[in-house]
Amino acid sequence: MSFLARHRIILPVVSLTVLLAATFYMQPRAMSYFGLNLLFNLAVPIALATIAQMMIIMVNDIDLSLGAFVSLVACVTATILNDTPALGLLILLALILSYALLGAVIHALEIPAIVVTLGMSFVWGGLALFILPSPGGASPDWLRTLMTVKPPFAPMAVVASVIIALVAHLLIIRSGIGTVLRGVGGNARSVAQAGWPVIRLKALAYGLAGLFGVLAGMALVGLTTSADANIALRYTLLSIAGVILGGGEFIGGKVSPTGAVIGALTLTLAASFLSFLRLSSDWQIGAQGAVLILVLTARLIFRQKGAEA
Amino acid sequence: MTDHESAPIVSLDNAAKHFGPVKALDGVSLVVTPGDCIGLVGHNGAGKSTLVNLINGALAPSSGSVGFSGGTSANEAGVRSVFQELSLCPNLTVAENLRISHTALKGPGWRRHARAEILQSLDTIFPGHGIDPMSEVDTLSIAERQMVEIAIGFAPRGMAARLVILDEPTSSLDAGIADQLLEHIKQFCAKGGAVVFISHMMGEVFEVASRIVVLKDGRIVAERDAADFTRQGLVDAMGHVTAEAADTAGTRQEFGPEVVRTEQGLTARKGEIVGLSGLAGHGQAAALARLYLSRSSAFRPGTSPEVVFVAGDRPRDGVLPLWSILRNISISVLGQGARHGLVDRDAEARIADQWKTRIGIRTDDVTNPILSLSGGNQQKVLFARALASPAPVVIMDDPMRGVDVGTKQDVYAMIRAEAARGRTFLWYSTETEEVCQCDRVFVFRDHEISAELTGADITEEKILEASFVLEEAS
Amino acid sequence: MNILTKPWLWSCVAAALAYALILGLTSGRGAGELAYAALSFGAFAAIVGLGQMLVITLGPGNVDLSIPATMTLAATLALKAMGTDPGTAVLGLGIALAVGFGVGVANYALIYLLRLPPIIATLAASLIYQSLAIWSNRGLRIKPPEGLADFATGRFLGLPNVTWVGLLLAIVVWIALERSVWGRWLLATGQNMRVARLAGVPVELVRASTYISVSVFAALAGYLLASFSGGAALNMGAEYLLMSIAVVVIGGSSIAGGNSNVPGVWGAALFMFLVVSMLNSYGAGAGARNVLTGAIIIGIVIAASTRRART
Amino acid sequence: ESHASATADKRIALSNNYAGNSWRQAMLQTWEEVGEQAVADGMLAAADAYTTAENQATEQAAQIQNMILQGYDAIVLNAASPTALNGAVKEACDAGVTVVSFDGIVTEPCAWRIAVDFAAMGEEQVEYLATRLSDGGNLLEIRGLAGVFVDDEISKGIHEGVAEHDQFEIVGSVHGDWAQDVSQKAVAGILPSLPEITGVVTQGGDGYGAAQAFKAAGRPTPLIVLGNRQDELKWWAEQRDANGYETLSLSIAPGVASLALWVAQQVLAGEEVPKDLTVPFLKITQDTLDDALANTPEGSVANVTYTLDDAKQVIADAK
Ligand SMILES: Nc1ncnc2c1ncn2[C@@H]1O[C@H](COP(=O)(O)OP(=O)(O)OP(=O)(O)O)[C@@H](O)[C@H]1O
Ligand SMILES: Nc1ncnc2c1ncn2[C@@H]1O[C@H](COP(=O)(O)OP(=O)(O)OP(=O)(O)O)[C@@H](O)[C@H]1O
Ligand SMILES: [Mg+2]
Ligand SMILES: [Mg+2]
Repeated sequence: MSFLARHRIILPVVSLTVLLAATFYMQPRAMSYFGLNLLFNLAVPIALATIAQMMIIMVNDIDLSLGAFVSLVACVTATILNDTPALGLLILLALILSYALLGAVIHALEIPAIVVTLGMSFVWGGLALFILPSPGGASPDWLRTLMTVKPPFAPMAVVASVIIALVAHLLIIRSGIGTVLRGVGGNARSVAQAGWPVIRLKALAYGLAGLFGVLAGMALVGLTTSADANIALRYTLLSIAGVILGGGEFIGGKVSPTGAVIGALTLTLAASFLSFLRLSSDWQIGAQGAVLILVLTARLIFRQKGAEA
Repeated sequence: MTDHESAPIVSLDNAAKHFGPVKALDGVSLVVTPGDCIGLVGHNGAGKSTLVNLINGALAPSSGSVGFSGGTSANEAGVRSVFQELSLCPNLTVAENLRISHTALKGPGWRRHARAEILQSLDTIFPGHGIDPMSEVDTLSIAERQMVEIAIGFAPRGMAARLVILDEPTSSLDAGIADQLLEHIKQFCAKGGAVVFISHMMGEVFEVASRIVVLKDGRIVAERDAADFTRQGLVDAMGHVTAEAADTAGTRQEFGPEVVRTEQGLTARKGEIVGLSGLAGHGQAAALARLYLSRSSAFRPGTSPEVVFVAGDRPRDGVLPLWSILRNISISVLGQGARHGLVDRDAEARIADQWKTRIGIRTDDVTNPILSLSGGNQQKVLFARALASPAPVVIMDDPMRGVDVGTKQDVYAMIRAEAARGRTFLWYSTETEEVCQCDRVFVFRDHEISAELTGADITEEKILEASFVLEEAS
Repeated sequence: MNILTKPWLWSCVAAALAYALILGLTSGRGAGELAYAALSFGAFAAIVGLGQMLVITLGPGNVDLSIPATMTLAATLALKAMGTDPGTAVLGLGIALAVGFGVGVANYALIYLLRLPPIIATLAASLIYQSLAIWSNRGLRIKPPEGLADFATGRFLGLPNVTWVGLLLAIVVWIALERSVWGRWLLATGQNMRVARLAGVPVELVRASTYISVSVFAALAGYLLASFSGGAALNMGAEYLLMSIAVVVIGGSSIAGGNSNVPGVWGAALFMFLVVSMLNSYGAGAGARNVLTGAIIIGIVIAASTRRART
Repeated sequence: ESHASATADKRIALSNNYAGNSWRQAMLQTWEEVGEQAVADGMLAAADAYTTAENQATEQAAQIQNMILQGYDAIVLNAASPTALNGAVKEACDAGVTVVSFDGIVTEPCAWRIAVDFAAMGEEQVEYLATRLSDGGNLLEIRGLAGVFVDDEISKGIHEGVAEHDQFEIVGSVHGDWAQDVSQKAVAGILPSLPEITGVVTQGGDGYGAAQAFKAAGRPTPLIVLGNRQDELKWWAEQRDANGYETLSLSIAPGVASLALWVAQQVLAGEEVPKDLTVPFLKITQDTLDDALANTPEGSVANVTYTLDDAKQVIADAK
């Protein structure tokens, strides 16, 4: 077992560092408190969404509805939570519970998650359109304050990313229940044989995904100050890419919360790096794809090293 | 029934389990009391694993009852199972896997406790095991995984284990480690623990069992003290017409030209049966996998394949779980009978039926799902898959895992007959007894060949010597 | 085998139900018209869905997200080459199929050579294809040659020509999956690639051909759609991303095979068109339409799965 | 010309959130042409265009933040959302960057807005129909992309128009996502359940698809209000030549990007510019059809390029 294969976290860290160095070289102004915050603050909701997606991937499922869900949360936050906080909180709580219920249903009926979440993406999107047929709403003040706070030493975006990674790491990697949840992804049958109620574990994993999805939507509104029904649709694919970039795998319960957060930061940074390159507008979209491929190609080194062991 | 101070840990009363028309267990009554060491034997598909699953609660009996004295469930009663198909979480560390089984392990500091507990258990059963409790299970060899699973079975986990059921625990362990396990079982039973030990290796069963229970077609056909059985008597009770032990190798010496030569120095000639031996996990399986992959293409569909593979690690390397028995057998021969790229379905059915009878797959219909077969019968399907193919070189990665005695003799004979017809076999086995049937043996140590034995040199002592020599010297 | 256990049944039932509900509103008026429209538009979804089904059959993590970009790129290049000149339809078709082939090879190369997870590889590559389409024509909408447009919108024996193409492809895919050696190989690879490789299946050949097939199908759909709707647009494939996955899963796909869901893809393709038409006809707003569509999708899947479990 | 030298060292960036249709491509092209000319003339130091992959406010917000870092003096913006970019726009203003939004405008007070009265555009369609179809009748509405501001505004205008002219009734409404093929499909699906349709009100980019759907269903072609796409205009001309078909086409011109460029230049030059400017939408009638068709490239959108003088005129009108 090679060093690199054992420490999957190194790859995301190296990718982010290299990209950051290149960005600083292209745009020295980014190398400041102010610059780092601008580069990374929109990565905070993406990081939260990536953790949410990771919870689902951890139990061998995939969530195609996450982007629509985060959009719905953003719409609720910018309208109901802002106008009548108590009702808003209640609705957000209900959304988390419905995610947990989804997990239980998927397990009980043995239907593929990809199907159910695909259906749910229509449902969440439709509900968001009900709440906010056209863009608008406003961020609750406390949320805006929270997302624009200026902590000493490091900007909010960096501090928040570290906190998210830490909390998720403690929850999933260190805690006992997190270990069991990863076990469900590794071998659900043996977890069941040991006497765990797998249906409840699945509900818990989905519930956690719902929780982080809600946090993502709220953080997003805190940054953008308002919402619309399509605001976070891209998060579905971004979050999947973030999990994989962070060293996670689609099956087998192999995930890394720290890696996922770094993956989300890398994706955000990659887009910025490209705009600093000032490509012709024909190729700007394609270049995003090229960077994504380039960053992931680094995995090859790890794979080959790993395969030898 | 039993004396008063040792109430039965578990008692089955006329318990039966039916899968549709299949009577996997057909009314079994069995009582396990503290200190019992029961050897459970029977042909492939006799119902042994089903019995285990009834006891540990994974399956509910179709009729009859399963009762525990120390609680309402197996878990509460201190009943532990080590399953035939490996059932660890490969993505977790060894210690974390203990956490999965030890549902009560909670609170801060659990990692330290888990680590200590599994290490303690491993040290007790397998002294000198060399397994790091912080390493992830998928980085371990199959033998190491088996050891971890056994260690978890015997670990205290909050309350001492009272009954440990071991379903073919030695099938992927080499002789030395298997001996350590047998030693531990004896001590465990001597201290008042109970064990149900399932194995197709009669030697092991006689060594540990105080009582032997013979299952045949879902019924108990014999239950006596081990001392009351003879080896032949036991095999007879299992109901197998043992093929008369064909006269072993050593007589045939004419082999064809060399057909295999690897960088490592592994060679084989046409018509030869070449054994790979040594301690488990010393690179034999990897050497075979490399050989197979280098001789077959992932891109070119060979009309006449050079090599075929018989897997021992069924879920990982062998079984296509969603398919029927028929499709699992025919996958390696599809290319041959095909016309215009379409499968010849009649020929396919013919081949499957033919192999069902030839190798004795216990099922009434080859269109049944493969997972409805017992472990040993699934293994037979993999044999059929390989032998049905015309490939001249057959690579076998510990293929007798969980195959019953009678079938083993049949397969040995079949292998010898095929070899006589000019096929070459490369055969890795954890059982020295099997390796000794080969024409030539390569012993592996630390991923290298440490000895090449032929003819009369192929003995258990020589193999052990070559497996260990460096460790003793250093 | 009991017909009720066929997983594809439910998408067909749902499609029929939606059809009946629309006709209920018009008391039977426009039945032929509606069926004709459903068969025309369903054909495009069915064609891309058949390709996506093959990819999904390859096992967890396999899905092609570059379908929309492939449709756009193939259609753009084909229509540009034809430039409304009569008699160039075959040239255009050739170009579209070549683009599909090239895209498939590129996707597979990323997956095989760089070991990228297919979801990410096809997603990233699709951005490049999109750029290529923009660069090649800057979004100008060129009309198809008249003969081609007439073919794409025309009918034969009462059915739309595009439906015939879709049905033909469905039969080809059905034979490939149910009867051919390649189909067996595909199903084996989907269950466990390592096992398939050790059983002598040329797994990489299977994966390559599958990724090429889906791209070729997408390119064909793009070519037909552009001819059908009067030109290629940069966003013409956008709705086929979710659609291609939806028709596969609603169609009752399970990767086991031997229980083919090719009819399910067609049923689901018709359903996806009819359900939107039904909700539009009943005057549902965008919000209600989405919620109901999602709920019905989940309902179908649950119905199909519990039926299967009970037997 | 004194202002020209005042902005000779100024750099302007275009932030565009979508490139996936011919309208946006025409917009980018106009920007490129006018921007290059301005740089060549020494009016500006740079006029760069940036595009994000999907129509998403979050990515555009990140893009604006990058532009702040890159030190642009002004950002010209076609926004994915009128409100969701306000956070980023505020940050730009605070960093001393001039922000001019057009087409998709932002509500943040520190930014300039070059707005099109989309509601009026919807209302005008119904008014035109009222002049043509005095008996009124059933209308089919084709909307754009659900949840987007422009869609909501135009639809609101249409419904106001219908409220005023009560001889009309909207009997069906579908979302065509501003794409011909999607509209064609949506219309084909709803047509069988609709009574006779006399008029179709649209949002641009969807009229040709609607016409195709009517033709395929074998229904008489109603009066379809068009949206300035070349294929629509060409179809119109063909219909006119064949049977005297008469209609109206209206949409916002993609060249409004050039107007925004000049407005930004004027702000940078220190001119006093009101925060809210309006541009008229581009209307094509039966009389101007041939001209428009002649000036529009094959497969593109009818366009107008604005000059610095046009911009000054628009500013003066607003004062
Ligand atoms: N899920 C199932 N569905 C149908 N039949 C089953 C199922 N599980 C087991 N059987 C059948 O029950 C019988 C007993 O199987 P079991 O696994 O108990 O055998 P075993 O004695 O453990 O054999 P082996 O030594 O090969 O492991 C077999 O005939 C098997 O085919
Ligand atoms: N054998 C070992 N190999 C590697 N690291 C070890 C080992 N033993 C302890 N550590 C490290 O020592 C530290 C303390 O670990 P330990 O799990 O004992 O703390 P704990 O208080 O039980 O944790 P928790 O609060 O999560 O339950 C951890 O960082 C752990 O990774
Ligand atoms: Mg068994
Ligand atoms: Mg600890």
